[in-house]
Amino acid sequence: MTSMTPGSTVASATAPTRPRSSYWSHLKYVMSENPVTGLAFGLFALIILAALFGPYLVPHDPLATGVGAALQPPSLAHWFGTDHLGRDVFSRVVVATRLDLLISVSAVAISFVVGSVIGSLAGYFGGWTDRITGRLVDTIMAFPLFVLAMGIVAAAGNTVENIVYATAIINLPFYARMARAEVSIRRNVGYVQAARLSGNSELRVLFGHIFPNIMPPMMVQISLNMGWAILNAAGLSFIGLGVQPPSPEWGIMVAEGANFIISGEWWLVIFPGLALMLAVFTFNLIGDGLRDLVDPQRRT
Amino acid sequence: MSLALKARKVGLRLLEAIPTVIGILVVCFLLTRALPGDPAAYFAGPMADAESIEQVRRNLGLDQPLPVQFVNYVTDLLTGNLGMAISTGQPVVAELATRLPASLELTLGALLLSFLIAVPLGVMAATRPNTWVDHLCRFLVTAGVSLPTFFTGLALMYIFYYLLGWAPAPMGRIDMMYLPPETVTGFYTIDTLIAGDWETFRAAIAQMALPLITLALFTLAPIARMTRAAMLQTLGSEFVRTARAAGLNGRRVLVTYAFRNALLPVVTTLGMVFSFLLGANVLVEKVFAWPGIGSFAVEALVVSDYAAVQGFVLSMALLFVLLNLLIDVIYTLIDPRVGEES
Amino acid sequence: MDRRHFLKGAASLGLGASLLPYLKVLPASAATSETAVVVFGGTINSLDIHRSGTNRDSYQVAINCYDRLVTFGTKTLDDGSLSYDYDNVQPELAESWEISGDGTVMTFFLRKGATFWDGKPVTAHDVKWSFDRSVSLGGFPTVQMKAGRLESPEQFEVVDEHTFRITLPFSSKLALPDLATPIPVVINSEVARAHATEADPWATEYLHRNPAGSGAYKVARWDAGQQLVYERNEDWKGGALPGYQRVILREVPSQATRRALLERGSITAAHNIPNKDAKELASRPDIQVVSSPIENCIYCLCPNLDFEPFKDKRVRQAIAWAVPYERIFEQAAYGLGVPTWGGSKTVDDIAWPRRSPYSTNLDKARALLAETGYKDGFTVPLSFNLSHADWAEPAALLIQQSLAQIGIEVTIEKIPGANWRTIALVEKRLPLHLENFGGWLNTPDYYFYWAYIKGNLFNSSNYNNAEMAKLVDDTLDMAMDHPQYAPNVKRMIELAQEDVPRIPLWQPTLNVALTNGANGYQFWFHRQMDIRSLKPA
Amino acid sequence: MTIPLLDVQHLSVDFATRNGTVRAIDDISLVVGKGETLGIVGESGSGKSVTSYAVMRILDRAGRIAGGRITYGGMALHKARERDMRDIRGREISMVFQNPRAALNPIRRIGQQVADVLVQHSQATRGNAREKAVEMLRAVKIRDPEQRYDAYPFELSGGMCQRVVIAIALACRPRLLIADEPTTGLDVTTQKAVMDLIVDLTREYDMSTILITHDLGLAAAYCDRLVVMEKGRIVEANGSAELFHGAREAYTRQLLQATPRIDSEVRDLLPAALRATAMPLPETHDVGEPLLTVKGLKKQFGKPGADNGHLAVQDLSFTIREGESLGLVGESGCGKSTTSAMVMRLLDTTGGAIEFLGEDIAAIPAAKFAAHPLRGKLQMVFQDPTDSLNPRWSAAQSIGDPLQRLASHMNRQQREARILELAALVGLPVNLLDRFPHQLSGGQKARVGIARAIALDPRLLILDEPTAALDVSVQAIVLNLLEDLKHRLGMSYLFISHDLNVVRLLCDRIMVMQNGAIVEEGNARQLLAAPATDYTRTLLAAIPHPPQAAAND
Repeated sequence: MTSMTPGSTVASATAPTRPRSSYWSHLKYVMSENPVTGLAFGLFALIILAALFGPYLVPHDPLATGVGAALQPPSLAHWFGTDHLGRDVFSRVVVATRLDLLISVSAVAISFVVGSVIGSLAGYFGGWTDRITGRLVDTIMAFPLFVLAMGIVAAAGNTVENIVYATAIINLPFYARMARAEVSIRRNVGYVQAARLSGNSELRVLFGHIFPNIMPPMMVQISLNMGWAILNAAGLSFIGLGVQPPSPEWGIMVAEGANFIISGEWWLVIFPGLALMLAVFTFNLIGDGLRDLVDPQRRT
Repeated sequence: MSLALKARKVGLRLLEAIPTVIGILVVCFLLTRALPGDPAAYFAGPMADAESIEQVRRNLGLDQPLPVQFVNYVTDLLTGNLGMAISTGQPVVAELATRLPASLELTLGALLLSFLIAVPLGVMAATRPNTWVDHLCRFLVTAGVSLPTFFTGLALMYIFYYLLGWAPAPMGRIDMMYLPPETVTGFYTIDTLIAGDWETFRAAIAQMALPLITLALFTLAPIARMTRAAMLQTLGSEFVRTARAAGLNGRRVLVTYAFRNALLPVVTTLGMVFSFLLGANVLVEKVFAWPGIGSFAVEALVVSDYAAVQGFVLSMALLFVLLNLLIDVIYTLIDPRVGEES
Repeated sequence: MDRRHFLKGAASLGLGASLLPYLKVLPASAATSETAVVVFGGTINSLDIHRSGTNRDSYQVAINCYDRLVTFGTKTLDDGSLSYDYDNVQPELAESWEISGDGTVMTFFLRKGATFWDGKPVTAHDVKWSFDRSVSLGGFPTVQMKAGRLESPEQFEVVDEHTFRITLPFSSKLALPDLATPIPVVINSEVARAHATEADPWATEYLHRNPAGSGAYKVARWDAGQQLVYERNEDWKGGALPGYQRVILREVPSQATRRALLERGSITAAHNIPNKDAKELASRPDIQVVSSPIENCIYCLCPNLDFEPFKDKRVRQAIAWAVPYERIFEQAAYGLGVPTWGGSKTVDDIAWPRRSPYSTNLDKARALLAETGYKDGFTVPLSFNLSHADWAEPAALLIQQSLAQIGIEVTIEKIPGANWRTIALVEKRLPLHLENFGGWLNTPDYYFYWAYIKGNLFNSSNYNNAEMAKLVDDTLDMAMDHPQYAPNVKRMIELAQEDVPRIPLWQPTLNVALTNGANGYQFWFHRQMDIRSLKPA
Repeated sequence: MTIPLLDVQHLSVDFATRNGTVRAIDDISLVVGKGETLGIVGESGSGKSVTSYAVMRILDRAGRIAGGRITYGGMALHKARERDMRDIRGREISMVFQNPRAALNPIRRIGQQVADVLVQHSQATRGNAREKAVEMLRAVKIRDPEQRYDAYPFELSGGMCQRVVIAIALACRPRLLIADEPTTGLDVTTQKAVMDLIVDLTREYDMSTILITHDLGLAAAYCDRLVVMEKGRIVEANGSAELFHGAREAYTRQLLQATPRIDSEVRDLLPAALRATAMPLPETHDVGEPLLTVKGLKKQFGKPGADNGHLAVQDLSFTIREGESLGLVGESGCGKSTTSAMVMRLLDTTGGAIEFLGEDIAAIPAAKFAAHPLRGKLQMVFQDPTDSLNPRWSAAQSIGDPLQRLASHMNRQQREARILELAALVGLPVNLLDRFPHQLSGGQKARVGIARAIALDPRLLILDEPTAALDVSVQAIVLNLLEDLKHRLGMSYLFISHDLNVVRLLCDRIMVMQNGAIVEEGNARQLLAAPATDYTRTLLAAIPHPPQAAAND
């Protein structure tokens, strides 16, 4: 670089070379350094596969009662046993992936979009925008979040959509706060000033220049929240405000199965519980992994 | 230094909470009114006819228009009257007075336990990043947060009460052979100590153990994660390098220089963790028959018990304001910079 | 200090490893016979049954702490378990009674020497005040009193200190049994009056927290949402002195926790346990499970006649033929209860509940449906009360699957308990739903009155039949030995079976488990725990 | 030189990175004698700091000493146990770091931080630690040390913080002080004070010093001997004067060349090879009509009208003519950045007029100016080239952004063509246009920033410390590029800097600013040669003066 002549178009670049695939190599590096993250991405792929193809792969109709005798322990015919209506637990666990993923993905997507837009505006413009949204977010946060979700579902009726909305609302403050913080520290950095000089309108500066830069930390939050959204739906099911029967859903299966622990029908709770835990676990680990991936401190 | 400045900041902080509390009142009032079902019909009893339902409705003040109901509610609030919880037949204030300490004892206990376990775990992980210790810590705390609390609670109960018989029967705050201690703080553990009654203290602790562990397991992750991240940051900071270059010994660098600074972000996350805990409480209280405010709220919600739900939420809101204030005070104590920025 | 030993008896019940550390505070001879611990899943929200808002679980305070004029006797059922006897009215506070020839005047002679807890003798003034209260406060007590034709204070008259007279507008067979329900309790009117105010002339605020009765147990302690502690009234005159000196009623919301407590022997009894537990625990030697069929109660599938497909009788009959009764009974009721399907079409007696002529026959169902305009089926939501999910959910799923085979597509809807009353019973706007009505007073006409008469609360099917209405109206107050009684009831049953606005699934049971050798449990129509009859080993 | 105090022989340091092991220090040897001051000079990435960390054995987890010996007073430090090292650090060898604010524990009282070291090394007991720490604070010339003992770092200025760091380093009277860029980021007057303090104290305590710096001038002014490092190797080592007078290595000469001196011209900074191919600069150039006229500019922070409002800029007036370069010089906090932000219409004014091309642009709110036709005519080059590029945009996207926003008449092809043209103009190789900022070097990023600034043919370019974050050799090239562009495109410059030496290279006129007001203004040469005010004289005097250089072309 020091050999370049000002104004000359020819350049013999001894420039630092970062191949375009650096992101992938970085990913590989993070994975190799942190086997747990590698594992998490593997599990994630598995969950996605189950959600996409699960219903076509399972041995039994997850809704069909009496495909086996009721309350049979795991066997070759029914890998995860059968429940009190003689339904195949394995089929139900696998098929449930789709609904659970649907709930958490859509809930998180809504809260991300709404929350980050609100938060970004508050962080960027400050003043009254900030104060009003701040109060709004504080108000939501002042409720114990799970109780708020309960209230919303109880008031609006327990449909899948309402569970999604309730979960979205209680997750909203996290995105709003994070977006606000991340935007406000970038509000006057060099490239933002430069963007203003380039004739960008304020909104374009915010959503064209700043927003893409706050995505990495938001991604981490998204991943952590996915797991939490699933748990939240499960908790709602436990108190009877969850998904309607007979839809297979992990939370409701665990909630129903929980009552069978004492009577010894452990397979009713263990398998959906494991699936639930695995999914939440995966999302949490991915969150950590993404943090490593996007944390500039860890990028050499 | 600038005590006055800090006091002013605290005062401002209190003022800031007022609109939030008002917002909560409104949201909560509307939410409870949106609850489906007719509480009047529900409480009139299984054989009631239309007339008796109407009578119950009048008794409950539910025949008034919404704004009137709201004004009545707020007026009652200002006079310290939170109404009657229909589902338990007690004044909401009395319910809160007995149940809040039960929940708080559990929640704060769990927070403390979680803090005591998670912080060392986080520090341990941060001092050995990307070693097996780090991975193990991460794995353990993540596993903890990945389980629904009602599942963990039941599983623990199954193992430690049903199978092993180590834990006492999960029937509330204290074993039936003991009388609750004289109420001073409402926390059985503290009240028994004040009374000097060690056996009852032990009984209360034994009763609390399983729900505490259940809740703590759930909240290890956020605290441990934050501790690890904050410690990594302070350990990599320039002032820690300076301290090391000045030859300070390892403990002093770790504790006085790195840890105390790392504690700041950890303290700020406690508020959020507390919120999580209260939510988890709802489920755990149900499993362990814990007479707390969470189970009260669930029951009240299910039967559309307006007064109880509102009282519950209001107390929660105040609790949060107080808690956040407390966190701010703690923050002020450990961070001299607070209140100084222009 | 004794404070700690307050509940020592209770503790000794659960002398598991868990209690070993505390053994030293227990006297070696701590008797298990003194204190009983009963757990249940509900909550007690008032000690006053007349108060508006008092929930079902709280009725047991009225049963255990108050006396009525009369009570029902006890009978032993075929399986050896005990039950109240509807046909045998026994004295409680009233020593004896006379009923006038036309049946409209009932005179009760109070037991002399019966006192309230504070030592004050029970007088006819107390009875009058209490009865006035129950017909004046409105709400459920008033409705229940009305069922026995007890509607206004003018009907109640103090003859002298120990004689009390009730005048009925007309004779009714329901009047006397109605006096044995938990509602017409006798309250210490002096104590109550002392706490009455202008705004609260019936002392509801005071009695809500402070019972003032003459019953077998006093309330020693009430921690709302946690427990209720009963202490035996040693001076009780209403019957034989109860077996336990102290009974602790603990609220344990989680069903799994209750079962664990039961299996570990930490308690004396668990009230209203799920069928599954009842069935599984029945074989355990250390646990006695009593499953009593609930009289006059049937779990039903109700098609709502306000909705188009169900207006056609044949559609209702088709559904009745399509219900998988056996499987529901096995999987939703775990085989506990009394089957109510597969009976004969002819009605020979007036037994109720009884087997309906329907059983599972999909061909018949299809044929019936084919006759109607719904050959290709239709879509309908099937709703149930979330609080009844333990049996209703599996039943709903099985019905859903079975109806699918005759082309009826069913979607399932859970409705929270708070909404249920309004939607299902008050507004009656659920097209197809599961219902569980049972009448306290054990006569078939009483059941038909509530569940088959247009506008009545439990007729959630909106069934409206002039003949049925007339029959019920004629029969409700008719004595059971009246010659027209049996033919009328038979006709009601025939109509109910022909029109099937309610498709009976089975007659449920109330299950109670006892451990530690406790016995003497007795089933009551009110389905609450009468701890007076409980006895230690 | 007698027995060396510190003797480093064939030291190599490796760092484990994801791309495998990287050798950060490759076989270097150096000695420090008793009482001697050694300067280690090099540009970023030369390994100068790593050397000192290796000596202190405070390399981070990834780094390790791969070979060689470090002997201090007969002790083999490279293989000493951690416990022994702890006794040596602070007690025998101490270190002072750059960025003094970050180097102090933000939530611990400064006195305690000094006391910690004293207690650690048994120089004080709990009882008299305070007293001794106060003594030390006094030694580093902190006023009111008794009161300052209880102060927190955020309550002190950067210079004061650095004194505290020095107090910590010298508290136990070590025999060797390693000062790693101790004055980087400090104002030039503060720099002088801190350096003088270090020199005085080390002399007083009879200590040896290693001064690590990127600033050859500073090193030469304060050190007995210099070591020049590049890419982990020692390029040249010699006495300060000898090195200045007769650098043997090309790299050293290039470095010397690029360091602006009181008498250098902008072209002098370039290496000889480049200087030969550079376009000739006109001896004189004409200035035209007034382009920008600032009148009575004011800026108050805090609530308007409030008494406690801080007047950052007070009543500022100046004019820039077509083709003219005006320098604005002052120390941090003097209001120069506020001024530039207002002129640039990024910040609203409190009062005054800014006439640009005949229009009072101060009347247009900053938020609205983005869409104003004059926006493109008034552009800026930012201080930190890294910070001023959107990390997620490629170089071409960054350069094209103003075209897309403000040159609406251009279609896609025209924009592409213009981007290539601009890249050529600033000497940015075409193949780098697809790269993202983190894939570019500092110099390349600076070029991208300049290309973006000139994309719309601005008439006035504000240069806000455009080279402050760059190494001297890159600075030399960027300054020349700016000078070329000015002549080619006929722009006017407002050059803002703390460094009089650099401003002088590009500017015709210079304004010196202090506390929000202009203290002196005038022709660049004259102002430097004969400053009229004490403040300007202080600034000039604070610039380190290396031994008179004989190294010319």
